[in-house]
Amino acid sequence: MVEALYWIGCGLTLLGALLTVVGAAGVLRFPDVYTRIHAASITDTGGATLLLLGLGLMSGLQFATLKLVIVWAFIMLTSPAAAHALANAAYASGLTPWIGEFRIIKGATPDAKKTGNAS
Amino acid sequence: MSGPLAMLDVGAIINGVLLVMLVVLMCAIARVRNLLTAILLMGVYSLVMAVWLTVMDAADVAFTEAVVGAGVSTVVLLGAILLTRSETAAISWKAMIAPGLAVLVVGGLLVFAAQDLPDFGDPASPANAYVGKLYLEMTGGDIGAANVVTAVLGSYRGFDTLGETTVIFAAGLGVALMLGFGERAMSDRERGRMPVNVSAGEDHVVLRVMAKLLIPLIVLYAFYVQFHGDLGPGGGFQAGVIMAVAVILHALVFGLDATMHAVRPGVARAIAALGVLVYAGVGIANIVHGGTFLNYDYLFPPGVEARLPDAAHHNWGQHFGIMAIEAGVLLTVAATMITVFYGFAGRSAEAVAVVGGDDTHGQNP
Amino acid sequence: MSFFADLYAAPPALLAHAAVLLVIGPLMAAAAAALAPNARWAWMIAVGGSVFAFWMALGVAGEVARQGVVTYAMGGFAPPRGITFRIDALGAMFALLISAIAVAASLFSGHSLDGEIRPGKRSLFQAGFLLCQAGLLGMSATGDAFNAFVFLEVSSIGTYALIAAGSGRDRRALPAAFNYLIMGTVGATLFVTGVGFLYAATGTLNMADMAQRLATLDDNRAVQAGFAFIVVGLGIKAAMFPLHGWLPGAYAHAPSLMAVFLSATATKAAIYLIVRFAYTVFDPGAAFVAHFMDWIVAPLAGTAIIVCSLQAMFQTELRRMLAYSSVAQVGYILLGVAMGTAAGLTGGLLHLFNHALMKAALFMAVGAMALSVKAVKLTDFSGAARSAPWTMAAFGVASFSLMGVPLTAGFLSKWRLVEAAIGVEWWWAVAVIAVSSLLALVYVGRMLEVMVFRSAVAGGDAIKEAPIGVLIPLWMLAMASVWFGVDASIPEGLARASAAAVLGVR
Amino acid sequence: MSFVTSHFNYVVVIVLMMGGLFITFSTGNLIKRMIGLAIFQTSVGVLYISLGKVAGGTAAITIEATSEAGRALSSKLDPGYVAQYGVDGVVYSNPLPHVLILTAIVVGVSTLAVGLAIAVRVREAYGTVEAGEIAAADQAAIAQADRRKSGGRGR
Repeated sequence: MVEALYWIGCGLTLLGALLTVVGAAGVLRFPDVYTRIHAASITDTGGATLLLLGLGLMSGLQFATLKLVIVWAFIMLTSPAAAHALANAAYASGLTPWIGEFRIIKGATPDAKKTGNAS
Repeated sequence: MSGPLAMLDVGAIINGVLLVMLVVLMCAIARVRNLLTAILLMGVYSLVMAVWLTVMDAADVAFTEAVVGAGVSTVVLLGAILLTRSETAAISWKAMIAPGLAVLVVGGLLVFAAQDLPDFGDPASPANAYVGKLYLEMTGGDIGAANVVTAVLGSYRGFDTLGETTVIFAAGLGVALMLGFGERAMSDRERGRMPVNVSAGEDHVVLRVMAKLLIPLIVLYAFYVQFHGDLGPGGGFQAGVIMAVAVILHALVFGLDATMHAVRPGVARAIAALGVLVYAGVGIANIVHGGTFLNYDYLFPPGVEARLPDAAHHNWGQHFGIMAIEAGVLLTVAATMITVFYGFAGRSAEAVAVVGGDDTHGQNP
Repeated sequence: MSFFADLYAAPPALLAHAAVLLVIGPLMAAAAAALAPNARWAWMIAVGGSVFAFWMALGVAGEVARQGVVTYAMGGFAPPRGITFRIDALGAMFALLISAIAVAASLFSGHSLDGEIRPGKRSLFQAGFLLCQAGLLGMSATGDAFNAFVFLEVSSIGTYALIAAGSGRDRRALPAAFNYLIMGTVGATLFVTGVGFLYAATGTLNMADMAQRLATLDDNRAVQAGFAFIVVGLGIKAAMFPLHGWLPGAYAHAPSLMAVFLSATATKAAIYLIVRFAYTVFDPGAAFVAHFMDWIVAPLAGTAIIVCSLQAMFQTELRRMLAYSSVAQVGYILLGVAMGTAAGLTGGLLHLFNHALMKAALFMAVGAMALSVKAVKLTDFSGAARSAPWTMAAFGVASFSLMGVPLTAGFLSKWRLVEAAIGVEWWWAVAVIAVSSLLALVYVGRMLEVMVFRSAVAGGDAIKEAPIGVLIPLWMLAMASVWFGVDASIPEGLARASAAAVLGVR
Repeated sequence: MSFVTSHFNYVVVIVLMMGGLFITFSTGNLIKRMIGLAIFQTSVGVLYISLGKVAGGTAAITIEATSEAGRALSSKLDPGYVAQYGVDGVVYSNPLPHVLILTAIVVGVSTLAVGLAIAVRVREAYGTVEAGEIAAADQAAIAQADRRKSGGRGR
């Protein structure tokens, strides 16, 4: 049982690491700030959750597991807030979201500022 | 070289990868001309460095590097480019020749020296076999702290740490002397102008809620780090920086003005000086009670320590002595970091536009 | 040294801890000054801290004269584990010099800050000055290599900002201070790299312990490179030619208090550490030490004397002139140090002592004259002799000493250097000293000619006499330059004892 | 283990130190210079910490050799190695360089803060943080002052 949990933990850790790499690729490859923030927050939430879950399963139930839970709780609190702040700052400084094909299909006005202002 | 060092292999690979990342980051920092990019890369550099330090078993140093290098340094650097400009001028090839030669001389000397440096991880090298091992063997009896780094930092080399605290204090003095305590931001407010570089977000509900939730937790964590230093990584320095981060977060979300009314610049300055006095005062107390400077065995007046519970097994003097000086370090570091932040953040953009500083009487040479 | 042995300095209970109180006194005074309610209080605390440090330095010097070496174990831990203060005659000499200059400088600061620093920042300034003093005293007292680095930084970090605070008078203080910060930090980092190499080779940081272990490690390349790193790193701090680029700007534009104090002590403390490492930590018999001294330090020192004396001649600003002269004088001192003989070291240290006194007096006189009028260029000072005779007379006395006129301290130490150079048959050094004395005659003559014989620029404000609070420390320093030229038993005794302690340590 | 792998850390120290120094000296931008200086200073940390690493060692926080963690550590090591280089049955890395570098990091951030504060004031006084432009401004100011003075004499 313990052995099985250990290996499941290993698998989850690996999956988390994979998601982190995917997120990093997204940060590098995505076209503008907002999409990149989106990719980065995948790393923060999805990647970190899987990693921490995997580590918790690997270590078994002990004091360190509690610390992992607390770490997870903090990441859940802070990283969306940080992503929000980043996006907000980008928006406030006048960066318009890149919306690509969407604009052409809908035939919307080319005034990107207006379309971007969804909120 | 087989045998013990074979065990190193996985660690050696991680070590190598992280070090190569450091070199790559350094090259990137050298190449970019945009200062904002350079500063963010510097933050990444510090984080990679912190991870590498953890691999090297230097948990305390890694902690410090993470909070200082990736945290405070980045904040200070960002504060500085807000007040200056964000693109460096191009460098001509000619301007690189003299520095290049100087660097090559230093590099040559380093290569020369590296040939006779001990193998990496060698447990029998003089560095690892002599005084360092002595500390590991004697901390249990001399001081009784589980974290040997804290024992060395607080007691064996406590005088260095006093010097370190003084350096921080001096830096606070220096920044305050150069940039003031942010009083300009306060007077701007009185004149009805807000400093531009403070995002007092009235509408940032998410951030305000998060900050209200986090600030008490950050302070709590700072205290945990402070008092856990005996047993694990941590201590006054890291705790002080974390404490200051709580205040900086408050300023970023609720506005510098509100923070300056909560933690007055004059109070921060006084606390910084007080921390140094606490540290040195502990040393003087030991002298008064018949020991030498910073000899915590004489922290209590003669006879008092024996009456403390379980005195035979606990080295109460050392224990409380380290705790007291760490408190001094906490006060100075936290207050200085806050002072430094006030100095940079309180320098409003209007000040930048006016050529000439506040105590410039005239500027022709 | 017998002078200090017979001196009753302090009660024994205090004397036992004098070595550490010497450093902790100004350090705690710095914190207290930062807490002071106003500039007046801060000034009194600064004077009090400096006088206390001088008192403790006298006590330490007495103990050294009686026992030879004073050791003090911080935290009660025996040397390889704990940090130890180890003060011999050399350390005692520097502690005395630094704290004596600090007393004069702190008295001077009562007036000098008035026109330079805003009242609200004066207490911070005094705190920084005291920290710098504590750091320099710590450098001269410590027996631990890494602790020396910590004190080097204690003395430097605040100082950078204090120099930059000269921007109230002249904005060029800012880039000069920044330049000093870069160079100083590079120097300190090179120093700590060198210490790291020594640590790698010996496993200890205690200087005495290190010296014992280094005696068998002459062939270790890390040790040899460590020596180069330490001397070059400290050489930057000591303004060793050609690493002196930061000095003229920093001294010329710093607030006059810092110009007085730094010119007399900061480079000197770095030279102290060079002597300490080269002759007591490293094996002085090792070929690489002797070669480095003979083939790198000595020729550079000779070049510094000539080149910087020439540069001093062509400066148009008075304080920049004095700053270039300082680099040249560092050359004299290092020349003596590089000879490696007792006579050479005595001459070098004696010149260091005398130069500290006269340069402090010169910068103080210039600062005093610039109190009333914004005078920067040499021509701004014309006619000073008529309108400010007392200040000018002190300037004249100190500048005679700088030139090396007989019956002044400067003459004696140059003479000792010449004797030592003849002793090791460095004829080129004798020639260099002779030529540079002529050059000094020219640039000092130029200063005096403008100040004494030219009348004040029409329309400009006349330079006023300095207040009595400035004249007292100024004349103390100027009279010391004369007194130690006539009866040099105290400084020469100190220098001889230091050279003996350094070279006879093994 | 070959010489290159056993000295790889020192190679990195050399590269970082040279790179940091080069950034510091080659650029004219004061902020960039401070960044270079910070890299230069951290490279010394890499040197010291590399010196203090002990193969198979753990962080210098005392643990019982008989505890689970202690047994897990020594199970990977040769008993003779543990007996020779361990303390009470556990091999630790050297704590002394850690303490020294902790101090050095603090010194580094202090230098950074003061240096940047001065750079900000330079920007306020000169309107630029490029060393070349600052020097040019100084020279222009001197020339202007000279001209004003000679002009004054001419009148």
